[in-house]
Amino acid sequence: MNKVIPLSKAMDMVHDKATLMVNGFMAVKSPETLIDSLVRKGIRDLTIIANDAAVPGKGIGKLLSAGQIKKMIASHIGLNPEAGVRMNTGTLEVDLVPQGTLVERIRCGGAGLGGVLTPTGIGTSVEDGKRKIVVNDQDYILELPLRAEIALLKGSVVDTIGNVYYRGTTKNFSLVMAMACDLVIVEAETLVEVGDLDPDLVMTPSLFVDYIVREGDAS
Amino acid sequence: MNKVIPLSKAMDMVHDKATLMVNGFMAVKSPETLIDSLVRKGIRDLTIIANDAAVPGKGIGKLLSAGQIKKMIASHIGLNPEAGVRMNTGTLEVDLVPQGTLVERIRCGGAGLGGVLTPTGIGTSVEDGKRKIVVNDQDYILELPLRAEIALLKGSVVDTIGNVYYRGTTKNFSLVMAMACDLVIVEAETLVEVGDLDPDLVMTPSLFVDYIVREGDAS
Amino acid sequence: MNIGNEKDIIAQRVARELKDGYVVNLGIGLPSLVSNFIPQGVHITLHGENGLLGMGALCAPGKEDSNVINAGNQFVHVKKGACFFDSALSFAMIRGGHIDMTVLGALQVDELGNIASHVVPGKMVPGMGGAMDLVAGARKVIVAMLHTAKGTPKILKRCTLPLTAKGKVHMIITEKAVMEVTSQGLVLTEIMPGASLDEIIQGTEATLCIADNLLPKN
Amino acid sequence: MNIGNEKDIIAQRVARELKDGYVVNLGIGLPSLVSNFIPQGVHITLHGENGLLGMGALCAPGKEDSNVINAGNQFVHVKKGACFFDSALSFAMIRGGHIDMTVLGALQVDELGNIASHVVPGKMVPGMGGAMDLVAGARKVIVAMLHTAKGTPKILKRCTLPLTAKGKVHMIITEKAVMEVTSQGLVLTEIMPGASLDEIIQGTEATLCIADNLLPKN
Repeated sequence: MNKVIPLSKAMDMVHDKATLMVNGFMAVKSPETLIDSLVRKGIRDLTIIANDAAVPGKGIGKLLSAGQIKKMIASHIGLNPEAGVRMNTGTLEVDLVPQGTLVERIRCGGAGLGGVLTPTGIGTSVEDGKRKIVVNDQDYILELPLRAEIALLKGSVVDTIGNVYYRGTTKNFSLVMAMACDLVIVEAETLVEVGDLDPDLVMTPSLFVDYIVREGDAS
Repeated sequence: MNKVIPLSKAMDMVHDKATLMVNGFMAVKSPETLIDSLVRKGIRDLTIIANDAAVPGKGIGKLLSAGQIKKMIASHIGLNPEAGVRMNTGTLEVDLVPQGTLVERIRCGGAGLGGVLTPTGIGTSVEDGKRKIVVNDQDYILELPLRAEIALLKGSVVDTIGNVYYRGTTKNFSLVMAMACDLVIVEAETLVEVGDLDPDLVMTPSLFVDYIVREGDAS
Repeated sequence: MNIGNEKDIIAQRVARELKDGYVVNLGIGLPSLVSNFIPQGVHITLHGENGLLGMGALCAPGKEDSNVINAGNQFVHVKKGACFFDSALSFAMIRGGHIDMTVLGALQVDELGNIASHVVPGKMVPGMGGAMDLVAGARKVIVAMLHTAKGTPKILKRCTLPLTAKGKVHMIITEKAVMEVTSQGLVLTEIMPGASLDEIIQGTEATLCIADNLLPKN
Repeated sequence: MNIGNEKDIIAQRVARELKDGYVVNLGIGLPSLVSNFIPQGVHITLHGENGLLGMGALCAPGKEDSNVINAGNQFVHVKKGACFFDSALSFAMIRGGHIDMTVLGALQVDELGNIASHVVPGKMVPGMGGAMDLVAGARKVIVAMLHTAKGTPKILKRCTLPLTAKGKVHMIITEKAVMEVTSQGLVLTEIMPGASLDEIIQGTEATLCIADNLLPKN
């Protein structure tokens, strides 16, 4: 089952007001081909779940500059000054989540778990509006699952049925995001044939991936 | 920091009544050298946390045959008839936990999480004595973290500072167990120098591992 | 008809529920036979909860890789495109609804889709292994089993043995019948070759609704 | 003394808290300077919360691997024995107590070990990133910062800005002083070279207990 499709066909699946998860840490190896296409098509009112707001001109920073993002759920937006400006002027809604909590919430969403108890944020405003649960005399916050409609992920090496390998520090949120979205589109930096990826090296197993687009596809 | 020690020194750390986590699924690649030594030394009244009771003559099956296990926390003991007999005659206490819940509980124990909400076991006796929590109108069981004093793990390729790679289906509980014990001893099937393991292939990062013993060490 | 035959017949009928592209987890025993009857043109991927996607055939003696077993402790080959992972990820797949279908045996099933498959108190307490997660999380749960235990019904109004999951079974396939679990109860959708409606009703404690489009048409 | 010098002096003092074998996560800015002053004979391993253990030096231009950055978005080398992992495992390390020490800056710290480091409402809202998890989970939390913000005390009786963590700071190191957070409050354990007890007390809103073994001995 070859999951490789042209960029244009992948883009037909992304619509205004969609909720997207996008991998990358400060945009290191984000799916730039997919993002560039979103910018060209002018898809609007997106909710983006990502570790951070990237930097201007890179990754989701491009969507932010183009005013296509309505809401961000992220752990950090400080390295993209545009995000702060838009937030302060009320054109961007931002939901800030501790990084370790964000990754666990997404993991819960993908793993069929109803939530997770974390000590992170106890005694801070992160608690607000959340249930607190005591286990062994320690306070924890009940953090709830997070899912999205579509994941746009960059993969370092991808085989045609969707097994993905991520090099170096490009793993970050990729593994959990691939589990937590109804539709998963992976942009392949390098595309290989089935069987060319060592079964022990696969980080996102093929069953999580719906479609693959080649990096640089201009269709 | 070379973490390789002689078997005898590793065994000095394991005492009667210790709680141990042991990797392996039906004893595929369990730490047999460490287990054989436990049998020879006659360490008693152990509590063993493992996926299963292995099979007679393999892995923790050896400890079971020798009557060294007081209690097992596992998902399955059916492929080791001795476990059932000992349980029924009251010489072995068994706490059965669904496999997916067992791995999440151990992960919580290692990851500093206070617990996790799972739908597994709702409406069954697995619920008994546990808190139930409703999220989005669905019932979940609050499952609590599980830790142990000592992990005995078999690794396929181990470097001398404790980075571990597990081949094929020998990963099973290894990754979570390495996080959830005060002391982690890895038995290396193949021991390599620092730098010989590709940083992208490491499955248990070195910071989780305290000591390494060579497979077949007879010291 | 001997039991071997019956099991093959059940497995063959279960296999017709497979759809192209499915990821499937087959239980030990009868369910594992399903892989012998995959229909032409249907490509499925087998999941092993011990950490394997893309499971292949059992290994002939001497051909084993000592690092690769299935969840039933048998040495298996892996197919091209397979991958290995740890139990945390494996059960994330299962619980998270990423497995399209699971097939497993049962001691009892009932009108509410409850299943008892893992324990007979005081007699057989092997543990639930991965079964509770599979039944709770797979998108479609098929129970494949002999219709009765030596004449004693296994398809009941209410299970009497400790439950493995509550209301999670979608379909029951035996050597006599195919049944679907609906909000109205059990619906008989097919009478298997050689069986009769009478013997099905007699061998079933549960109340059966008869599907309008019952196969074969009487 | 210019600020560059002061930051180096703080980093150098922090570095003396490092013990052989420690796994350490250094925050962005001043804390990252600590790696320039690791004492002879002390081997530590640097953790990057973006998924890297065994971080090395920053890459010179042209020497970058586009796949390897630190948590501050700088290209870095990795040391022999390093490894990469995803954010779930990285924060399991942090939250699970597997990081021996973290060093970070702060806007405010107080007598209870509370820290405010991630937000000035209405002015600066960059987000907490990994800081909340690091402060909650690391075995030893050291705040490394200038003693005051242009003369305004940052070491307070109670933080006034939104907290990043409650009661999690173990030690505060500034260009003027070293303080430990105890159940009795802040204990001044060292006066830094060139500073005086008077100016420390004046630049600190929090009540300071003076350690019996205060260094240097007056």
